[in-house]
Amino acid sequence: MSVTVLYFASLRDAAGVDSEVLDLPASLAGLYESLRARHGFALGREKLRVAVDGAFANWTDPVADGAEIAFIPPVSGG
Amino acid sequence: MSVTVLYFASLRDAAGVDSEVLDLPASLAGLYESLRARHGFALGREKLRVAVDGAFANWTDPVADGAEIAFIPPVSGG
Amino acid sequence: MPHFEISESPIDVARLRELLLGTGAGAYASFEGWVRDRNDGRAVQALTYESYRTLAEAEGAAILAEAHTRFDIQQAACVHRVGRLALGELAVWVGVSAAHRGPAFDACRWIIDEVKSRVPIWKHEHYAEGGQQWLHPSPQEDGR
Amino acid sequence: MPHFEISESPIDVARLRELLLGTGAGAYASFEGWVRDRNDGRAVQALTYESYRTLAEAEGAAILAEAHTRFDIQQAACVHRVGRLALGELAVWVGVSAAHRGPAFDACRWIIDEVKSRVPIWKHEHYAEGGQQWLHPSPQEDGR
Repeated sequence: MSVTVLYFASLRDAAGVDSEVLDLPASLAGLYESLRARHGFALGREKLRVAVDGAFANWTDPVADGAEIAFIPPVSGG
Repeated sequence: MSVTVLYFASLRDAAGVDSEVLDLPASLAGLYESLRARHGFALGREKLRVAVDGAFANWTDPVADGAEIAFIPPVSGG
Repeated sequence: MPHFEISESPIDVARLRELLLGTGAGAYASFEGWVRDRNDGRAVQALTYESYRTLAEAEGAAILAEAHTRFDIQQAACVHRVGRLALGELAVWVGVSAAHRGPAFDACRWIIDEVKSRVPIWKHEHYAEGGQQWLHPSPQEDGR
Repeated sequence: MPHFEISESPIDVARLRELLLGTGAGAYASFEGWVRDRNDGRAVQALTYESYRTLAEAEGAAILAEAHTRFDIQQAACVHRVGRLALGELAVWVGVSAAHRGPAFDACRWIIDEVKSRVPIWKHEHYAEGGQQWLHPSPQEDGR
């Protein structure tokens, strides 16, 4: 029972990897908080959005086995 | 003592000529009214602007010998 | 340098766009007006634009100069076609470059609005069903 | 048909513009965002855009579809460049065609605003004076 986490931009620089496979977490919010502590992400969760399987999701959505999770820091395209 | 009058768009169609040389008129407004009567222009003077020597002018401006006068019907560029 | 032009030949958008390029500009907004196949519910078959060229070029240049005082922009240009145009042909082009997109959009829109209301250019339409006319719209019926 | 694209190669504006041409359209508005040589007072030497491509393309397509419901337009398209860009290169292009200029301008501006605020693309800047950073702006500091 695992999930894949994708990192972009400053989160990827801080994590040092593009992605990692982790044990299925209890919640998306809890997952981000634990990864923030581990990798030292500067951005608080309130500044991010979360996406699951290529679509924006809510922080309170349940997490399924095999999900692909991405934390979306504030965007700066254009 | 004469002026040249230029006609554009529907005024030219009604006048049947691009321009004509006329005796120096007493006023720009009077000139338009007499030409409107002669050529049957559909547009009342209040819908037009007037230009003298390539620049917009006022209907009350004096008219000098040799002036090039154009009556500007409502525009429709773009 | 403001650049306004009345053109008897097709408008070369690629060349005009190049005129506005510069590494300092972050934003570029452009507008193009094309000849439509319908106007006011009538099928248009052919269209001619005529201008009072001396005055049109002076008024167009004045509009561009005024745009530079009203908006924080870098470059602005406008070319209006005259003569007989086919359906789908480009009648007018406006381009504006600026550091930021807000002024680029605002100036581009202001310029085309002013050109349509102030520059001595007239449109003559031939209709598919027969008939033709010079368009002399009142200010409120300009279809913006 | 809404057309949103994340592109790793230079944006071909001429080709994209052709996509939006049609005799029924009277108005075309476009926006281009270029790489500036300065940002926030610092000289920029190089710039990289990164995207979460799957989500960016879905979100971009959703923005274009929403533009069609909000504005009376005919076609809308947007392409955003990713990868390393040189100064003066085109980073993003938006084009909209419509019967009238009001909706063309409104939709074009709305699309670029939405793309900048919603589409998962990030800009990384290298500065001439040294240093580099990913830009993660707060919503109110987007320099529009």
